[in-house]
Parts: sequence; structure tokens; C-alpha cells
Amino acid sequence: MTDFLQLVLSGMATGSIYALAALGFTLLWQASGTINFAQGEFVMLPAFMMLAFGSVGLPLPLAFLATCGVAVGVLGWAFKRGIADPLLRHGLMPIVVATIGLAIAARNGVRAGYSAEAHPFPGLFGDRLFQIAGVTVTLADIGTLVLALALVLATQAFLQRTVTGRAMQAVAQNTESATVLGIDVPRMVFYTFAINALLACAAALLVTPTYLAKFDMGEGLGTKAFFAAIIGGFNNSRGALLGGLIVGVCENLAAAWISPAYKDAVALVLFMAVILFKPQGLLGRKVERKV
Amino acid sequence: MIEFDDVVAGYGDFMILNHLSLKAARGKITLLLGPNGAGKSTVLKTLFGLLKVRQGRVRLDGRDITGASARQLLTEHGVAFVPQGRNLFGQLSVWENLELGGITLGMKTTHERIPEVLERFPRVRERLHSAAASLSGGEQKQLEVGRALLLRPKVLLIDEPSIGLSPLVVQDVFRLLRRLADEQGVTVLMVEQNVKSALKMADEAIALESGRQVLHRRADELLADPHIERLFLGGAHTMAAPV
Amino acid sequence: MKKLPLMAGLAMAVVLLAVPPFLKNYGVYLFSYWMVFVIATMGLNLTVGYAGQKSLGHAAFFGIGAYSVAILMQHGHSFWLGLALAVVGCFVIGLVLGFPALRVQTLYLAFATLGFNTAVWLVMRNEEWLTGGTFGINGIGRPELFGFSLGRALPYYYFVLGVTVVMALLQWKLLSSPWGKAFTALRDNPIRAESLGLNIQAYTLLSFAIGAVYAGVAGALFASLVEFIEPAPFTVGASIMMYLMVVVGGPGYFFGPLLGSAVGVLLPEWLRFAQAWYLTVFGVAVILLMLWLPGGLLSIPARLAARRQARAASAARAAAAARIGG
Amino acid sequence: MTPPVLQVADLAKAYGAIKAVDGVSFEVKPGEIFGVIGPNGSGKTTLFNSVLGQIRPDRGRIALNGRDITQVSPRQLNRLGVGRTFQTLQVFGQMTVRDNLIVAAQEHQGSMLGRLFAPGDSGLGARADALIDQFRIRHVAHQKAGELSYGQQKLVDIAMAFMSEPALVLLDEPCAGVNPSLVGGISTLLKALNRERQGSFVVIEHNMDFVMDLCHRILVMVEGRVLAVGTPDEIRANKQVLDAYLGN
Amino acid sequence: QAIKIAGLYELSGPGASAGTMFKNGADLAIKEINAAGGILGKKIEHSISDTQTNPGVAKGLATKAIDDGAFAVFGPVFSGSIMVSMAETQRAEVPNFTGGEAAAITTKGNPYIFRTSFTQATAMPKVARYIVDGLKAKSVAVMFVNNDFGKGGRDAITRALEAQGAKVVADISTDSGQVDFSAPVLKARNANADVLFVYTNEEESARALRELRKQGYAKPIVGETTLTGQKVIDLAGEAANGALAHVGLTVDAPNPLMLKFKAKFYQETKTISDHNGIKGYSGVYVLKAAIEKAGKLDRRAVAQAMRGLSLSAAKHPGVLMDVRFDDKGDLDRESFLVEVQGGKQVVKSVLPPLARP
Ligand SMILES: Nc1ncnc2c1ncn2[C@@H]1O[C@H](COP(=O)(O)OP(=O)(O)OP(=O)(O)O)[C@@H](O)[C@H]1O
Ligand SMILES: Nc1ncnc2c1ncn2[C@@H]1O[C@H](COP(=O)(O)OP(=O)(O)OP(=O)(O)O)[C@@H](O)[C@H]1O
Ligand SMILES: [Mg+2]
Ligand SMILES: [Mg+2]
Repeated sequence: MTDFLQLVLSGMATGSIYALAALGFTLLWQASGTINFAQGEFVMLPAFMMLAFGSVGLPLPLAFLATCGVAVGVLGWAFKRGIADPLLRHGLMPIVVATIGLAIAARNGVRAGYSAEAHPFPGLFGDRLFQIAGVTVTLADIGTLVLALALVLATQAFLQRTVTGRAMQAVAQNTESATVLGIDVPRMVFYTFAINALLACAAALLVTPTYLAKFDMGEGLGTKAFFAAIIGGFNNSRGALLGGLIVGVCENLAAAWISPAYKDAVALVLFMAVILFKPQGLLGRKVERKV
Repeated sequence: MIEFDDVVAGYGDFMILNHLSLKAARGKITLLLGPNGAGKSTVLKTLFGLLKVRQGRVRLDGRDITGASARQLLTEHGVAFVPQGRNLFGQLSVWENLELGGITLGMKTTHERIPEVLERFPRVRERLHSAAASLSGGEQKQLEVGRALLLRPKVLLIDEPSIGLSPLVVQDVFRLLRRLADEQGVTVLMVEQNVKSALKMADEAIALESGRQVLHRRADELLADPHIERLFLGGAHTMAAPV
Repeated sequence: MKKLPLMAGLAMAVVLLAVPPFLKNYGVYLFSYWMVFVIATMGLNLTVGYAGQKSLGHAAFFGIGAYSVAILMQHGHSFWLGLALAVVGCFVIGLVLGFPALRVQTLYLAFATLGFNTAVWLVMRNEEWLTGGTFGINGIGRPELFGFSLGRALPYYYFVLGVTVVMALLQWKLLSSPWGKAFTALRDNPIRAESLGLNIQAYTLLSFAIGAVYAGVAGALFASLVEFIEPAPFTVGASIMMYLMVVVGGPGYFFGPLLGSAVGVLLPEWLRFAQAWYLTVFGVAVILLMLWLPGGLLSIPARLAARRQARAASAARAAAAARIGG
Repeated sequence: MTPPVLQVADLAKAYGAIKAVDGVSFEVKPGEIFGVIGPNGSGKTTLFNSVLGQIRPDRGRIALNGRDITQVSPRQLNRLGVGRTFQTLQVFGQMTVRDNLIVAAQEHQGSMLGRLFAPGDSGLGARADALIDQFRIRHVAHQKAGELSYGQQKLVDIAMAFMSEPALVLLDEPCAGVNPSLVGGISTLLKALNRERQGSFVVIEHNMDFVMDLCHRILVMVEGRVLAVGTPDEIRANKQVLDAYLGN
Repeated sequence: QAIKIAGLYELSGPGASAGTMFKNGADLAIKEINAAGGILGKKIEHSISDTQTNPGVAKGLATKAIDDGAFAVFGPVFSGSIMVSMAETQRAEVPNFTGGEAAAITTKGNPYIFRTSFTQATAMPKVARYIVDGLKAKSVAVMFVNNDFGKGGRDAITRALEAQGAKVVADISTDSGQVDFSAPVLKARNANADVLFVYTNEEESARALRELRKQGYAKPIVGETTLTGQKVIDLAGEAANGALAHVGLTVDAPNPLMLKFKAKFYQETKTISDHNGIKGYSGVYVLKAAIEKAGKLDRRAVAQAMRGLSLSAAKHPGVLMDVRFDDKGDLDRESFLVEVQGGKQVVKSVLPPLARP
């Protein structure tokens, strides 16, 4: 039983990491109708930015704030101007491929320009251990989980409950109609990417102590986040959290009790089942009526 | 007054309006008629800043609005536009669609005005919290018209509102437009294929063919004209016999 | 109009035939590598570009083809048997993979195929008794054709080229038959297509299965080209690269895969002068390409044609307007 | 006696609390042009989609020429000779108008395997051209259907329904957005097909001139139920119908 | 004119860390040699290319190296890639130095392939001996990474342990890039073995060590070079303390040459070299010695000279440690048993080569 709890708790900690990365996917899908294959790199870049700010002597919180600033400019504004604006109206394919290109460029740019090594990253929560019912958890585990939860709920509330959030969704669903209604489309698109950039920074802050700052850290993270987002439901931010936790926990249980070699397959089976029986995801809304 | 002066506009390299000039009087209801593909919708889209004006000028009450964006027209000139086809945010609820319709007004004003609109379109009120895409064709159109009225525009561009609306509702909408023009001096530029009913309520009519104005007359005159058929037929063709 | 693609194809064929003898082994190897990916992405182009099914699992079929040949040759069977198995195996598995496509569309389909790819990759990696696991399978030979050995680089290249041409002709025939229209209809509007009597289930499944066969054939050739395989070239990442090649080349354009694979295979090699930065440059090049031509490289001729057509239509319209006005 | 072409009995479909179609029964006789009218949201489109296998009705029975077709797929219905149009535009946007028409009938030519070896236009070019001329869309025949005006797309959509020469066609607001001259044309076409080939039609339409002139019988729906069925004259004289739908 | 050395390294993809280190090591050696006048009076020209950790690309690059007339080929490091590319270099009779540790590389009878480090087959018996004799363990749990490197090591250690009379009671597979080690650590804990043997790459080693500490694992943790590298210590922090490892090559060896190398490497690259850096560096010096022994720039003669080549660090400082090659291309030299103490590798004992020259 303790074993089980240990696995579940650890899985939830890992899962909340997936959830944070998945949150970006669901946000972009709901608010701009795109999929960003560079989402993992969007987490990796702020991690390195924070390291860079740290190396010139900024303490972590300041480095984080500075990184947020830079990220909103680069991953938000520049991404919007450089990639989203010209490509959004051409449908999904070109922008998806552009983000694949971006992922390749970012990953290899960091590798060539900085280093191919993994770098340790200061943890936000210190290295404290707790014993709860015979189960060991770290402060970081709990902190990540709580913060992930908070971010997910905040994002969800923003999108669903504020007019700006809904205007962002409106732009994704029908840009021309949004224009006709006088919605400031470019600004909404910018908000979307700016928020995405901020979420990526937050994710980087929480994720990197475990993932380590490495040029290809985004690759694995991106894939897992993908799975998490689908299982939870792509058009729902809470889904990202649920999906992330499910993937994290299932992986752990499978690795311990089924087959470590096929542990990814368990998430996969789940994933297939969700896709086939509830394609909109566990918490996703069904898209209504086509004819 | 809406004024097109020698306007050239189109899609990519395909010019639909070739040196089009036309005028729609202020505070009047002007109909835009013509065969399918004449360029009626293109006129409205160009006017509303959705298509680029390649040549010529567009003026509104004497002010040059060539190249103005939709947002500017809406906020600075009080122009609202109901396009042809379906233009809702399908996955958002009816209520949310209405709210977004008033985004340029601020939420306070919008919330004050929404009940008024709902009263006018009771079918829409019944479905207030359903996703817009689940509405029937006519219900969706009603919602769209309502959403535009929320803005209390000074100029209303409306593209074939009668598509999908049942006869009673069409009458309602037409009557409403008439009142807006008469009581509030709203300028209405409307495209219609439902020619006879539309002419009955309109002030003037412009017929378009291949992107050219072929006629501009008073609506009542036109209605009385025995040759009216020819005008919106796009020449003298009728459909050939079946094979 | 129909002649233009044919002419371009012929010109390209001349280049492909005449240049390699003047290249060193490395050049020939690259050309072979390129052709292998042309075949694979031709299949993906059918599935994604023409039939509009979002597939991110193409590398799995590529791998199935490669392992078919590798495993059979390892056990002393001929390449040709492996190739046949690759074709049949991929067709059947492609059909099976098509089934999720009947239930889910667009984004979700992409995910399902991505999951399938991961599953296949896991099997390749873990079932050591069959696939050699991460140690891979070494010493895969090259076939003989009519008693003529294809072991050396140049003969093998011409063999691969020959297969490419055959596969291209088959696809050309397929696409110019009513099936081609059916696939496009399926892509544009499946609901309408079904109400017009199109068996969208069958066409969907077939678009996957036929696409998979192309990948399988390519995989078979790949195994013999590299003479060693392990699971790494068949990951989701590889599928994503293939998707990139199709989109960059121009999805739904017949010769798109030829150019797209050149971008995916040859461009990084050309960029090697940029040293450590060459992949960064490659990534940026892909972005710029998309910004310049969102419809892919082969949308240039289509764009020009569309422009010409639009100008003609404009002129016709202006003339009509003049008649009325006059 | 020949069975009705289309027989619908006690059909119902609800979305949550909304009874979109609520126990509708009617028959369409061979060679009949049957109109369906009713206020917005009265369930006409839902009725069509249920009959045509697009959505699954909650209850009810549908028969085509006496054969049960409840829950038969749209494709099979098409193969059984049922054509249709949709209320929303449904064309193949990336294909040319002519290809739209060809693809609309090609599945009726030979077997699937046979089509692999058939000529690109499946021998349907002439028929497509004839319809193109009839609907006066010759000048846009080689344009992409997605780049046409609303009315032009509507015409393509209707023409597609006739490509495979179906015995029964269900049309959902065919005249919406179509120029009056062509509305007359469509009317003429339907009448001629009806006369010459005994084609049966079910038409949803809000254009009363069209409906009254064309239809042999008309069904009026209100709130998912049948309010009245009758000849145009009967319907025009029905007080309830006037109140609910037609006005003055 | 110049001696062309073609370096085919994993500079991107999963092998990027290892490949970059190997490249940097080789590059440093080449710079030094050129500065000192080259080999037989000729300068070395180092052409570097990236295999993307993809065997198909590696094969092409090997072909290219041969097309370009490379005198010798360095790399790739990953076993899968070297398996493919060495077929090309063998066909062209070009000496090929690899960092791969898989046993299979030298069992194919390829006379042109040479290692720059132990195979797992030589290293593991040494570890096993220490586990059984030094730690008096009867049962061992093995945690390995599920790739060719990890599986090869797992097979070798299992064989070696069984030969020494210890039992492997748990066989725990982990993924490359795995983040959450709670399940494998739990399994290790539940196995209740006397010793845990961990054979994963550096980053995963660090994560495993952290999780082991988190779950309070108290038994000895033993590994190979990748368990106690400086990188691991940096990443795992305190959790690395107490980990034991058999290390073929470490910059912390009690060896002045090694310390000098460490400093130079740091100066060049601002990173601390791991075993791959040492492999690349010493490999180039081995080649130099072999060419000088052959006395001419003849590939076949150099390959011939490599057989049974025995080099002492005293005479050839660049090889850093005494080394001896056998006729298969495998090498033998002394190695170390280290423990992490206070965030540093401390050498506990020096293990002699298997066979003294
Ligand atoms: N998928 C759905 N989910 C929820 N409600 C639906 C759905 N489809 C239809 N409805 C509701 O069912 C009712 C009937 O709709 P239907 O489209 O059949 O009307 P209609 O008679 O065709 O109207 P119109 O003349 O406006 O096209 C409407 O109130 C509509 O809102
Ligand atoms: N998106 C587009 N791209 C290219 N051409 C277009 C596009 N939209 C319309 N057209 C062309 O422009 C011409 C005029 O279209 P428009 O929509 O203005 O016609 P309309 O008069 O509104 O017709 P309808 O009565 O059918 O709505 C048509 O010939 C059509 O082919
Ligand atoms: Mg129009
Ligand atoms: Mg309807």
C-alpha cells in the first residue's frame, strides 16, 4: 500500500510537470487554433534564459521575472509577428511545420551556441523531504503540484470567464467574424502567445530542477505533454491537468507492476482508448453539429 | 452617404469590381440587387475594409474611409456589418456570442442592451446557453442580426438577411430596418435576392452586374416597372430546359 | 497545362539519371537516401496531401518495411521476399490503422497515428528476439536483379531510382483515375462526399493502406541501403520529419515529395558548411520557406497558374462589365 | 398500389429538453413534389438529417419504396437513389466546379476497383457540362468551388444533387441566396424532371412563391410536430398556418 | 600533404553530449600535436561532421570521409552508428577509432577498428570482482538503461556476477531520458539485494541517485564510469555521496598527466572532461604513436602497427595512461575504483590491467 501511494504521489508530481507543459497546448488550441510543436522548446529556452540571468548574479526570483519579460517579447511578440501572423490564415499545416522548424532551430541553436550538456538548475523549493503515511515526498513535488493546479485553474478561468478570454477563443474559431465584430484580432493573438510564453516560463521554473537544463529537454517533455493534453481534452485547460496526472501516475504504476520497457505503452493504450471512445478527451467538450 | 468612386477591388489578382461608382443616400434604405456573382457581397466587404481598395476612393458622409479597418469603421464611424452565410462562434454559447458582439461598447452597455435584442428574437432567447452551432439555420441568422443591432449602428451593411429566415421573421426584420431608417436616420445598405418584398420596404435600389452599376432608381418606381424582371435577371437568360 | 508537370518530371528524371555517375560514393549514397525518402513521402503525400488524413505515424510503416527485409534476410531469405512482405504487411497494417480515422478526424487522428508509431517503436525496441532490440540488425545485404548484383553504390542507386519511377507512375495513374477525385473530395468535405455515395470508409482506409505501402517499400530499400537498422530512424520524430517534407514540398502536389525530401535530406548536407550551426540554419530555413510559400515549394507553379487564371477571369469580367456599361 | 416512395412514421429526435422532431409521420407518393415548411427551428432540417441517416433518430421508422431504411448510412441511401442538398453550403472547396459535379456521380459508375482503371471523368463530362449550362455557371466551371459567391456555390450544390439522376431528391432551402431568375429555373427543372422521369422531391423552403407554385402537397411543421398537410391551396387557407408561419 | 582525420561525431540528437565531449578531446589533441610539429612532420587536418546520432547518416559520412581521402576516422561513439560506419572504413582499409563500448564491435574480425576505452566485457568482470570480494555481496539488483549501451552492460555484468557466484535478483529497466525514477527505485528497494548496480547515462544516473536518497535507500550503490562522473555529481548534489564506481578513465585519477589534461581541456572548452573527452584525446595520441611506429603514412602499416601496440604514458604523455592493444582492437589498461565523497570523486583503489604487458 505504501508502495502504491509512493508511486501515485511521485507520479502526480511528474504528472503536474506534464500538465504544465500540456497547458500551453490547450491554451494555444483554444485561443489560436494552432498546435505548437515547439512547445517543449518554449519551456527549454526560458530555462536557459534563467540560467543566463543567474550566471550574471541575479537571484532566482529576479531571474524569473527578467526571463518573463524577455519571453513575452521573444516567444510572445516575436513569435506572433514572425510566424503566427503570416501563417495562421493558411490553416494548420504551414504553421505546424514552421513550429517544427522552430523546434529544430531552437534546440540546435542552444546546443551549438551554449552547450550540449545538461546543467543543474536551482530548485524553487529547496531540497526538503517529508514523510506522509510512510511515503516520502519532497517539498518540490508538492509545490509543483500546487502551482500547476493554480496555473491551470487560473488559465481556465481567464479563458472561460472573462470577455477577453472569450474574445481570444472567438478569434480562433472564426477570425473573419471576429474582425467584423471589431474584436482587436492582432491584440488577442498577441495575448494568446504572451500568456503562452508566461506559462512556459512558469513551467520552466518548476520543471527544470528535475528535467535539468538541456538543449533537448523539450523533446521528451513535448511528447508527454501532447499525450496529456489529448487524454484530458484539448479544448479544456482543466483537461491538461487531469491528463498530465493520469499519464504521470499510470507510467509509474506500469513501470512498477507491468513492464518498465512498455511503460509508455500503458499511457498509449489509455490514450488510444480515449481517442476511440471519447475523442474530445475526458473533460473536453464535444463540438456540435456540422450539417 | 455611402459613396464608391471608381473603385477597383477583388480577391488576389481577380478583380471583381472594375471601376465601380455608386452612391447610397444617408438615412435611406438602399438595396443592392443583381445576379449571383455580380459582386454585391464584394461591395459590402470592400466598404467594410475587409478587401483592399486597389484604386478609387470610398467615402462615408463625405469622409474618406478608403483603407480604414473594420475596427475603425465600427468604433469611429458607427458602421456595422452582417455578412452573408454563417458568422457565429459555433462553440461559444448564444449569450457569449452576443457579448462579443458588443465588445466595442464595453460590457456594461452590452449587458444593458442584450435583453432588448432577445425580446425581438424570442427563438434566440430560448437557446441562450446553447452552443451557437447547435441552432437551426434561421435561428443562427436571427442571432447574427441581433448581434449587429446591439451596436445601434449609424450605418448598417446587411448581406441577404432573408437567407434562412421564415417569412414572418423576414417581415419583422424588414419592418425593423424601416423603423431604424425612419426614426433614427440609420443608413442601410442591403443586399437581397428576395427582391419583391425588399423593394416594398426600401427607398432606392441599385442593380449590379459583373461589378458594374447598371441601374439606380427609386424602389417604388422600380416595383411598378413592367420590365423589372429583366433587371435582376442578369440579362435575358432563363434557365434552360432539363436534359 | 497538363503537360507542364510531365515536362518538369522528365527534366528531373534526366538529372537523376545523368548526374550520379559523376558523383563520389557519398553523393551517390545521398541520392539513394533521397530517393528512398521520395518514395516514403509520396505515400504520405497521398494520405495527407490528397486524402487529407492527418497522419503522424508514417515512420512506423517505414520501419515495418525495413524490418521485414532485415529479419527475412537475416534468416537467409531473399530481399524480394522481404519486399513482398513489406508491401503486404504495410497494406494490411495500414488498413488497420485506418480504423481510428473512421471514428476521429483531424487533430485527433494525428494523435492516434502518433500513438501507433510509438507503439510500433516500442515493439522494435523491446522485442529483441525478433528485431534485435536496440542492438539492431547488422549486415543486411543488397539484392540481385536478374543475376546482376546491386551491391555497389551506383547500381543500387539506379535500382532505387527505378523503383521510385515505378511507384511514381503507379501513383500518377491512381490520382488521375476517379480515385484521385474521391480522395480530394474526402479531404475537402467528407460529409458531403458520403451523401454523394462515396464510400468514405473505404477511401479513408485505402488512403492509409496505399500510403503505408509506399513507406514499406521505401523502408525495404532503406534497410538494404544502410545495411543496418535499429529502431531510432523510425521514431515519431522521423514521422514528423516526413510530415515536414510533405508540407514543405507542397501537400497535394504530385512532385511535392521530390522537392520536400530534397529539403529534408539534401539541404542539411548542403548546410554543413555552417558547422555546428547547420541544423539551426536548417530550422530557420524551414520557417522561412513556410513564410514565403505556405503552400509548399510546388505551390509556385500553382500560384503562377492561379494568377494567370485570375488575370484572365478579371479581363473577362471587365469585358463583360464594359459590354453592359457600353 | 405502389408503395410510397418515402414513408416516415412517428419520427422523433430530441436534444436534451428540446424536442427538435416530435413524432412526425408523412408519406411522399411516387412522382410527387412534397414541400416542408415551418418557422425557424421547427425541426425541418433535423427531420431531413434523420431521414437521410446523417443523425440517428430517437424513434420512428423510415421506409423507401417499402423498404426499411431507418439507420441506413447516407452513402447507402445515395446508392439507393436518394439525392440531397444541405442547408449550409457543402461543396468541395478545393476542386473545380466541374470536378465537383463529376465526383458527385462517379461512385455510381462501375465498381470501386473498376473506377481505378476508369477515365478521370468517369465518362460523366457531358452530363456535368449540361448541368453547368443549365445552372448558368459556365463562366466559373473551372474555378475552385470555394472561391465562388454564396449563390454560385448554392447552385453548384444543387446541381451536384442531380448529377446521379436520383429518383428521390431532398432539398433543404434550395432557393436561399439564389437570384430570382434562377429560382424560376430551378422550379422549371424540378417540374420537368418530375414530369419526364417521375422524379420525386421533398423541398424545405421559406420562399413561399416557389413552394406554392411547385409543390403538390405541403407539410407544415411547428415545434417539431406536424401542424398540417395539404395542397398549396389548403395550406394557404389554413388559419393556424397563417398565424404560425406565413403572416398576413 | 596534411594528414586528414575525419571525425564523425554525435553532435546532435540523443548522443550529443557524448559525441561533443569525444570531439572536443580529439580536437584538443590535434591542436597540441599540430602545435608541436605534427606527425612525421605533417600537420593534421581535422574535419568534423555530425552524425545526428543516426546510423544512416553515419554511414554516409563514413563514405564521404573515404571519398575525401581521410587517413583515419574518429568516431562515432554510439555503438549502433559505429557498427554501420566501420563496415565502410574496413572496406576502404581506413583505421577507425571508436568510443563505442559494445562488445560486438571488435568481434567481427575487422582489422581496422580500434577502441579508445574498455569494452563492457573487460570492465564488468572488474566491477563484479569488487562487488563480490570487496563488498561481500551475494545478491545484486541491476538497474540499466534500455538502449544498446545499457543492455550490453546489463548482459556483461550479469554474466560476470554469476561467474563470481553472486546472484542477480532484480533486473530493472529504465528509459533513456526518464525523469521519474520512483518506480525503478521502489523495485530496487523491494528486491532487497546486498548491492545495487546502476548502469545508466549521466543525467539519468543523477536522477536515480536523487530518488534513491529520497526513498532512503541504504545499501551500497555501485556503478560504472557514468555513475560518478563530475556531471552526475553536479546534477545530483548531495545525493551522489557514497556512490561507488569502477572508472576506466577519469580526470580525477591520481595521475599528473590526467590533471594536466583536465586543466587544458577546461581551458579550451570551459567544461570538465568526462571519459569521452579522455577517449578522444588519448585516441589521437595512440594514432600518432602507431603512425610513428609504422614510420610511414600507410594505412595498412598503421593498422598493422596497432596490433599488440603497447604504449607507456612516460614515453607518450598524450595517452595519459599506459595502454596495450590486442590483435582485435581492444585495449587494456589500469582502472580505478572511486567513491563520491563530499561532492568529489575519490579514488579508493587502482585496479591493475587484466593482463600485464
Ligand atoms: N445538435 C443540436 N443540439 C442542440 N439543439 C439542436 C441541435 N440541432 C438542432 N437543434 C435544435 O432543434 C431545433 C430544430 O432545428 P432544425 O435545424 O431542425 O430547424 P429548422 O426547422 O431546420 O429551422 P430553420 O428553418 O431555421 O433552418 C432548433 O431549435 C435547434 O436549435
Ligand atoms: N474568396 C474568393 N476568392 C476568389 N474569388 C471570389 C471569392 N469570393 C467571391 N469571388 C468571386 O467574386 C465574384 C463576386 O462574388 P460576390 O460574392 O461578390 O457575389 P454576389 O454578388 O454577392 O453573389 P451572390 O448573390 O451569389 O451572393 C464571383 O464571381 C466569385 O467567383
Ligand atoms: Mg453575396
Ligand atoms: Mg433548417
